[in-house]
Amino acid sequence: MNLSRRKFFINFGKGAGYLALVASLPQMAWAKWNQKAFTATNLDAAIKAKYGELPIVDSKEVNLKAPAIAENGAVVPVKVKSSLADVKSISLFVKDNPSPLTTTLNLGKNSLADIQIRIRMGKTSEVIAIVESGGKLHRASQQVKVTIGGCGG
Amino acid sequence: MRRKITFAVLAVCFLSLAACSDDNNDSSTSEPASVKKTEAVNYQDKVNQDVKSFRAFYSNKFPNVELTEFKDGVYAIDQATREQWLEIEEFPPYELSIDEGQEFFEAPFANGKSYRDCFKNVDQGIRQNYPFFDSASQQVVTLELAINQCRENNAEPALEYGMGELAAISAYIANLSREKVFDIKVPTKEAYTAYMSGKQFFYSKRGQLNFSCADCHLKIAGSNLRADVLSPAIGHPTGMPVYRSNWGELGTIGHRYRECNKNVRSEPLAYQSEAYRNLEFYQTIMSNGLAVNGPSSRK
Amino acid sequence: MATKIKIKVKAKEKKGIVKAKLLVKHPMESGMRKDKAGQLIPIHHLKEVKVDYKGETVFHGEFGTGVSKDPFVAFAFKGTAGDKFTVDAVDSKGNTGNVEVKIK
Amino acid sequence: MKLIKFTSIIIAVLFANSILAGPAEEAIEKADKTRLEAKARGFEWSTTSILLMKAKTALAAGDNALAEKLANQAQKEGENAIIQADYAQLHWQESIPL
Repeated sequence: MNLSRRKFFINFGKGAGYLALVASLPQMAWAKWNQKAFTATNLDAAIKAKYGELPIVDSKEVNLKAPAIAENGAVVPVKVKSSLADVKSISLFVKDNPSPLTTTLNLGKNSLADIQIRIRMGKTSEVIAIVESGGKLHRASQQVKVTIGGCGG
Repeated sequence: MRRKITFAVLAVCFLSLAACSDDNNDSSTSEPASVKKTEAVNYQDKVNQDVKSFRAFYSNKFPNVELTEFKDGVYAIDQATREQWLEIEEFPPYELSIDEGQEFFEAPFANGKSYRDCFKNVDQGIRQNYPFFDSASQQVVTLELAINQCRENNAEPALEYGMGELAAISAYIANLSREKVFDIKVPTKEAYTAYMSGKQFFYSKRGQLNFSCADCHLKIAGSNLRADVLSPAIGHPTGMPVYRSNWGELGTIGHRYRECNKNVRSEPLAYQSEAYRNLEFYQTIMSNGLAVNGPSSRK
Repeated sequence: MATKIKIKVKAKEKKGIVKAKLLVKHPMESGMRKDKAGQLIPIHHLKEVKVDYKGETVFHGEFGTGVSKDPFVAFAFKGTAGDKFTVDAVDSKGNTGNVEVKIK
Repeated sequence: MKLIKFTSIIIAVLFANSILAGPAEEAIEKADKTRLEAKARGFEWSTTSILLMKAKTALAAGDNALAEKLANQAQKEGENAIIQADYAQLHWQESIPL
């Protein structure tokens, strides 16, 4: 973990040095933030870092709702619902973001697979929701267009 | 030396050209005829006429939008983005600012008094009464100006206009005034002069891009400017202050004016400058009859 | 210099399902943005939010810089009106915040 | 108003003559005066001060030709802004489509 963290900062060059200091501050006991997955720079690496070799299937039981055209790439409302049983986690990836993994939402056994979040998108991209359930990854994706603003209307 | 002479000659040429063009157009009215009238003039009537034709313009342009719906800004006329906006309004980021604003509002000044001593009816809603023409000081008083006047009267330093604490206090006050309807009056000749100055600003082209407020937000409201749908000017002031995702923060109407000016490559004026206050006065009057729905969220 | 993270929560129960909406005040600096002087603003983002109800973690969000400024997240779990749950947050600088919420 | 404008430019030119400055410096000074005149009218373009800043940088770097060119651009912008202000003052009511 420490190694990969260091590597990441080296990759990001100077100026990030003191960030390493910040990042190495003592974390809360329950923290399990997946450094490697969040800093991966392409989709496949991010999914692999997050979920290892779990098989991925496209699923109609994952309902991803995102706008076809984002009003503002800085705030894109996304909803994910699933009828799958025993959902452990829901992750959202933006394929063409510098770091594709935006969030992983881990659920408990009394939770419902019904989440909403607002994410950032640097440019037009595919948005992928991955629902972890029954030892498999269930995927849904949608293209979200991000336009370059004029004056904010 | 030769160059300097050339400059001078050029300058003279340029001036005479400008003079020529002025002469050619002198036949048009150079100032509002109404200002010259005697005391018998009912300024409110004149303003009401303006309001009526201003609205008629938008009603013709957007026949399916009820007048009162214009308070939602661009989302009143753009269904595609309205849905995303409604989702954000479910739990808008400005709610955190309202809470902050309340804390600031209730914190006592060093002299033991507080904002409440200046804004006694805050709980009943006061946002809809601003801006107004203050006959004592002979100027337009906006809510933001009044907040800072309150501070100064209590020996507190003025807050920065634009963003931050002042915007948060403004948001708290606006939130307590929701659903209250704007009905700003123009009772006197002096108030009418301020109103006309705001109107003139609204219709004056400026900046390198040579756009007036009216060019974008009246004439071609609803059209796309690059990726943005231009919002109608009616309903602009109702949702202030505004949390813009572009800013990632809450800001006052003055902040938006400055940004708009920059967008047309015009050097922004100072916060709460007379010109901006008069513009806010004019714009709010054009939105009379609409309800307070600030603070609001916009892209 | 740890600052407390501000969290605002709305939670309503309907037919045994609690729908919770959460708003966190956070700049979510990506580490790629520059300030006016052209200097990179250091990365600073919300990292995790944990929600505990009756001794069980019903929600545990991990967030990267791809989440919008002032993060918003909504989730749902089985619960009862009048009960309370806790929300704990931590960011990349080690700042924390917590709040106890009563279900309406 | 025109008289003031005229006088100020003449003064600017005379003043510039008197201090034995190079053409680039004069051009910068003149353009800055025009810019301030536009600013006083509330019509300054946001691009003008950037041009002037670049002109000053070029001057400091010894590129007088570039400095002068940029200053002249700034001057033109200032003049246009003043024309814009004059025009708005006289004709703003004509652009009311109501």
